[in-house]
Amino acid sequence: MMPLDRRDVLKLAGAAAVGLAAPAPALAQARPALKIASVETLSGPGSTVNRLWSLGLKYGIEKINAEGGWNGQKIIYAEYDTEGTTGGASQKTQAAIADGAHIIAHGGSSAIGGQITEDVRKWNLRNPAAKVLFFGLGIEALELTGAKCHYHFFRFATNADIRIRALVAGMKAENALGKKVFSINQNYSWGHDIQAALEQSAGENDFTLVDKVLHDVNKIQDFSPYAARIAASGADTVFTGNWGNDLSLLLKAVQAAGLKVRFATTFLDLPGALSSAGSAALGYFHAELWNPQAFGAFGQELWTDYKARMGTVPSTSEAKSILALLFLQQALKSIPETSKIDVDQIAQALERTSYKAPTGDVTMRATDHQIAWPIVVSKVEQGAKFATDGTDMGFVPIKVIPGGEVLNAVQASCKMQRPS
Amino acid sequence: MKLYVRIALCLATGVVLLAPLTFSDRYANLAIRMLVAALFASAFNLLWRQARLLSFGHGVYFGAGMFAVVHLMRANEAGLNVPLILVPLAGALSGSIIGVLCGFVATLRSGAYFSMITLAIAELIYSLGPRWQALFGGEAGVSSMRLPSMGLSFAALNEVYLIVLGWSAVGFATIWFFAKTPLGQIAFALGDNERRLQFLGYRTHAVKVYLFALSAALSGLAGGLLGVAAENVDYTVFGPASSAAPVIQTFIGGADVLFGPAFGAALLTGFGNVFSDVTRLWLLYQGIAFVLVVMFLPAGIVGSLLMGKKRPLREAIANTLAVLLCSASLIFLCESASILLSDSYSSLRASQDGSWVSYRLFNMELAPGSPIVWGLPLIAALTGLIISWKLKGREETA
Amino acid sequence: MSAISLSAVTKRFGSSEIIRGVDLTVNVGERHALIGPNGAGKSTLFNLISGQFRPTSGQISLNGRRSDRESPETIARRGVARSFQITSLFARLTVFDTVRLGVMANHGVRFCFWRTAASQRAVTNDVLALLEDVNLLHRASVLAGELPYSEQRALELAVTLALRPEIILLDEPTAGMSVEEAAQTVALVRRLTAGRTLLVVEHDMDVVFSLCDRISVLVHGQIIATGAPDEIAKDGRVNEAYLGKGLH
Amino acid sequence: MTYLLTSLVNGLVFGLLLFMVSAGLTLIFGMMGVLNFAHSSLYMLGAYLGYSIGRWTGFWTALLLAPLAVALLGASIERFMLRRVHRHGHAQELLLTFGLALIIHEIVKLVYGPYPVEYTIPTELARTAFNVNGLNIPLYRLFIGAVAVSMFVSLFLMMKYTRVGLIVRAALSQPLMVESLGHNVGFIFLLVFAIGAALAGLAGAVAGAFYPTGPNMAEDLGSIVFVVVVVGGLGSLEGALVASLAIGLLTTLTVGLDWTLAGALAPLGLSGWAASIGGPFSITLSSLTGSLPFIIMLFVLLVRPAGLMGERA
Repeated sequence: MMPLDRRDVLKLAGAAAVGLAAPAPALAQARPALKIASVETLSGPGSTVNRLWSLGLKYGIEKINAEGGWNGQKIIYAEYDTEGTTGGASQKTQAAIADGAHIIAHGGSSAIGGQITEDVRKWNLRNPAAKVLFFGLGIEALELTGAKCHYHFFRFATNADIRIRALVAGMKAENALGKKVFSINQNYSWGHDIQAALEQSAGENDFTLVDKVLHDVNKIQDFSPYAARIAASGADTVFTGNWGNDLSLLLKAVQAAGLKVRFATTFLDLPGALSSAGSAALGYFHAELWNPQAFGAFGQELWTDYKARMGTVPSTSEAKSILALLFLQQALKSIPETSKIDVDQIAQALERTSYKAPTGDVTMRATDHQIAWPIVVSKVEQGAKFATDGTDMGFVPIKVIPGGEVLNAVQASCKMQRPS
Repeated sequence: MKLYVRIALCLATGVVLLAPLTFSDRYANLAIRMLVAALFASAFNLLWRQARLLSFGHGVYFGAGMFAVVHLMRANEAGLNVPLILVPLAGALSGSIIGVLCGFVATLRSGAYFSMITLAIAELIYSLGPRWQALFGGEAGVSSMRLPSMGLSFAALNEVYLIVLGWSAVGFATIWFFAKTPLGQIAFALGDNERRLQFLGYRTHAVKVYLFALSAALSGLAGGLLGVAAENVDYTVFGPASSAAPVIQTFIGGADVLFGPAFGAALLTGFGNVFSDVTRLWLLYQGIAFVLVVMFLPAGIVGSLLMGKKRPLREAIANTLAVLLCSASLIFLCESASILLSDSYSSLRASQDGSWVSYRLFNMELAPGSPIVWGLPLIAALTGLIISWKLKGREETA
Repeated sequence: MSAISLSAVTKRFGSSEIIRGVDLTVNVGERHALIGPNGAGKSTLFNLISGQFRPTSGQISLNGRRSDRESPETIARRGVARSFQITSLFARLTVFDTVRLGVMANHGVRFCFWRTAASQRAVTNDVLALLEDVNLLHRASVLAGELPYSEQRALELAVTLALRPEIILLDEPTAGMSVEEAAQTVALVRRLTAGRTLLVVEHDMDVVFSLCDRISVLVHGQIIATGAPDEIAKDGRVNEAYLGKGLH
Repeated sequence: MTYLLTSLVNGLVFGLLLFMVSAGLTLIFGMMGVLNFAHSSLYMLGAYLGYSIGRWTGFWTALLLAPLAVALLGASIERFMLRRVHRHGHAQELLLTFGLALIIHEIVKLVYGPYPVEYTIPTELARTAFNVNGLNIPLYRLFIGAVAVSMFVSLFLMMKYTRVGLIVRAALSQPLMVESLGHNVGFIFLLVFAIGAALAGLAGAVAGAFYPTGPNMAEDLGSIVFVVVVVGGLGSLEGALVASLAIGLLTTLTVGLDWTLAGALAPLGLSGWAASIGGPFSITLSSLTGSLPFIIMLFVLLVRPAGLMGERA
């Protein structure tokens, strides 16, 4: 048998599946409603942090619907629980597609996001008549816009490169970067990404990386040995991509040891982080695409309106879900009303949308579908305008950097096949 | 059992097992997962049912099978032409290899030690998983795609279900047959009295390693089947959740009945799929169900159904009623608590000057201050308890 | 060549020395009894011979081969079978399956997983014969754990004999039996162990004297006398240390 | 040098904390043969109760009440649940505690939410004890160590001089003998389980204020505590102490060591080859800190199956 080219094979496979999988043709007179599915870990460990992505989507879609929705219909929203496993995610992705979702969104974990993006890619190859889009709301692993990039995946979040570029630029402007930098990260793809980005940045900027360490994820009870190691290195700034316990324990250990170092962080804004770190987080730096204080009236309004509707103040996760929806709303405006929703059309619209968002100019890079939002570099201070996480502390913006300035280079590993 | 009952049962089973061939991807997927979980739990239970070895680390062998299969599928994409139907065998193979290695160490000890060693091996692999990028693909895992094979496209999952069903049947048949072989008999005796067996001249460590390897191979086969269906795997498959699942499913189903674990696994997988969307407390209910079964139905659900004493219909109905009443009120209380203790409710209260505002549950508007809201479930639970207490008293006097 | 030979065997647990320099020889084909008061170390000595414990010092040979560093499995495969004092069978196995375990071991059917146990004709025939010998044929499909005590002892004996051992070690085969049951068991043992070497630990002196050719007396971890039953009955030290007055 | 010194102090304190949790576990196992999977959940409950009670009564009273509450819970688990399944064997008891661990985890999340709560150390202890070359050693760290040491001493005295201790010690070495002596074994079991639970609760109430008190703290500590009791020898208090300290020190000290297997092969001239293979060869020791206890455990089991100080295999 002649070896078939992989793509031919997939076309065959797809053609065979069309008959089975194509949904019943929509009635010509009724315009279909767009359906967005939030596939998130809603039970088990980590569910409450992850639920925030869904809450943000729910709120954002209600807002859009209040403004008329799209295609003359309200956007339909549905939630699916991954049960915290990639297997569950895969299953619920199937379910969401079967229920007629056009867009699947996930924010919580790069591992689960990696599963969904693969599932979506394969589904679209096999079912060209019923394609879906996948929005990455908070999944920052570089691989997703690198080796795993594909036409139907869009990343609305930052990534390790962007975060480090922004932190370095912001802290430089504040004259807080120092000359000796220590890198401590969790030993998995995210930590590796951060460390690599920092190594690259050290080459481009005026600081040296005096020591770097990778440690187990969520296993270390006591970070004081790392504090001792930081002290031994003589560093004046510590960069870390840590989150959760690994972050608050690290900060507390450094504070308890009485070390005089500055921290540059990426996940100090996750719920629970500031409250559990307490005063140990004061004066530290953070870079993210959202900070309500940085965006004046828009930030204020989102904060109060969200609290009024949902009962809690929005964390960064909810805000990022909402910002992604704002961008989608903008892109949808350029699509004429239609009797059949074509997600390729939406994808094209997303690529060409240039959105003057309340937070600044936003574009979606067509080559790898990495979004370019303005990034806010903030400093944790007491008495910030928006007290966060039930503490008296909050994030005071020190610099807003336009998205284009900190956008990473397209990864060579991304070979996106565009529909012809 | 009468012959026609048997025939009817076989036919019904056949219809149930073949029905997913007509399903859409979503339900075919669920059917595949139920079948895979059933095979995995049964494989796990080989160790317990025969040799009384309780493994808390079987996720390792399941995961080994899944990784092996996905890597083989990648090799297929690169030009290797292994027919898809044979691909799951790679899972069994890799499961058995890892199983022999780990099993050799773990079966040096029995009882609680054995459990802890299996747990430690699983923790070790789980912590090493994300480090070995080339093999485990880091956080995002390894991904592949099924290619058409033997005239079928295998694009839709109901076609994949055919493969899963076939190999699961082979797996179950192996488990059934193994119990009848001399080695199966020896392993069974080992669970009762290892010492005595040694004095009959049997090398019990070798028996345990064989048994462990078989259990690991079938776990690997189950993992491999899931690998074919999911086309993607990452190191979290080695996590504590995958090792805990067969334990819980097996004992809820009934560990000493041949198909008890399979029943428990299918049941919980199905329920989990449905209920995790309905309630966030699914894991709590599963935990409570597990503890209750361990305490009150040590033979598991299937075991109790098969071996339990025949009760008069009236008592059976009363018993069911008692269980239903108690669980309904438990669910009501838990769901209410989850709402009333949530952040969103407390901020809602704060916005209403701290008053206990009403909440919505099961399409009802409920006032937290109302005595009916708490009194009714309480009465229901009490009634249930009294009924079961009376039943128990009657049983003891009988 | 003697069947069982112990020279200067000691066994210590922590600081307490249970067996203190035992020399013992059991000849091939002999029926030998080991008696002694409670706590004398009889069971320990038994466990040393059958390989459950390793001696602290000294040598043990079985059929002329040194065995004190071997595992129980190896010793069992050399044709030495033992029974247990506390009945310890396989609670989830039927009487038939229990005996079959012993017969399979004897036939060398061990790690066979490609055919069912039931399909081995020769094994099945041996099992049935053995069950007939110990009068348990009618109980073949009963779970071992559900048998009354005396039948469990008979089953224990059947399993031990299933190995067709050259040397048989019996640990209190009639413990807890009525006088008639004990007499039946003695007859059974006598019949089934004909031509083999037997070492038996026993309390019941009637059993010992009616069954055995020679007796060794173990007191405080030492053998104080060995001899024919009537010699032992007459031995003053034995009477003083153990048998007491009024025997015979 | 500074690194070594501070790491020694930190390692000792972490080891002592491990001991506080594992002491109860090993005692319960030695006495009752029950491997309590829910033991670290009791540690977590101690922390949460310390936090909740402390909000009403202040830190010190909570430090007393929280362990009592956990002891009460432990006693009820023994009396109403474990005793019920006792006749079905140890495996069934193990499964029961396994299920309880799942339930406690879910209930804690239901009541307290999924994030760590703000359980902080009292101001009178929030000071620095001393300073080693510019690195502070917090007073509270020493406090944890002091509680653990006094706990070990009182446990030791109790075992040595009280009647209950005598019976427990006898039961540890000769389980059948004590039963036949006709002591009220049921009550002793209840007591041991309650004491074990109280120890875990105390450890949680003390450590929770320093380490984060969150729903994952049971899982985080649970498997390490298993390692401790296995390495120390199930049932041996002294073994648990030695193993706790060893694992505490080892995990603390290895953090600074970037050794790799490839590096270790350098004297053989194979490091290049090993590094090119990557995978296990290029993993640094410091990144293995979390896995190290399990490697040690496997090693100990292979070399000395009964554990460092265990007698009963």
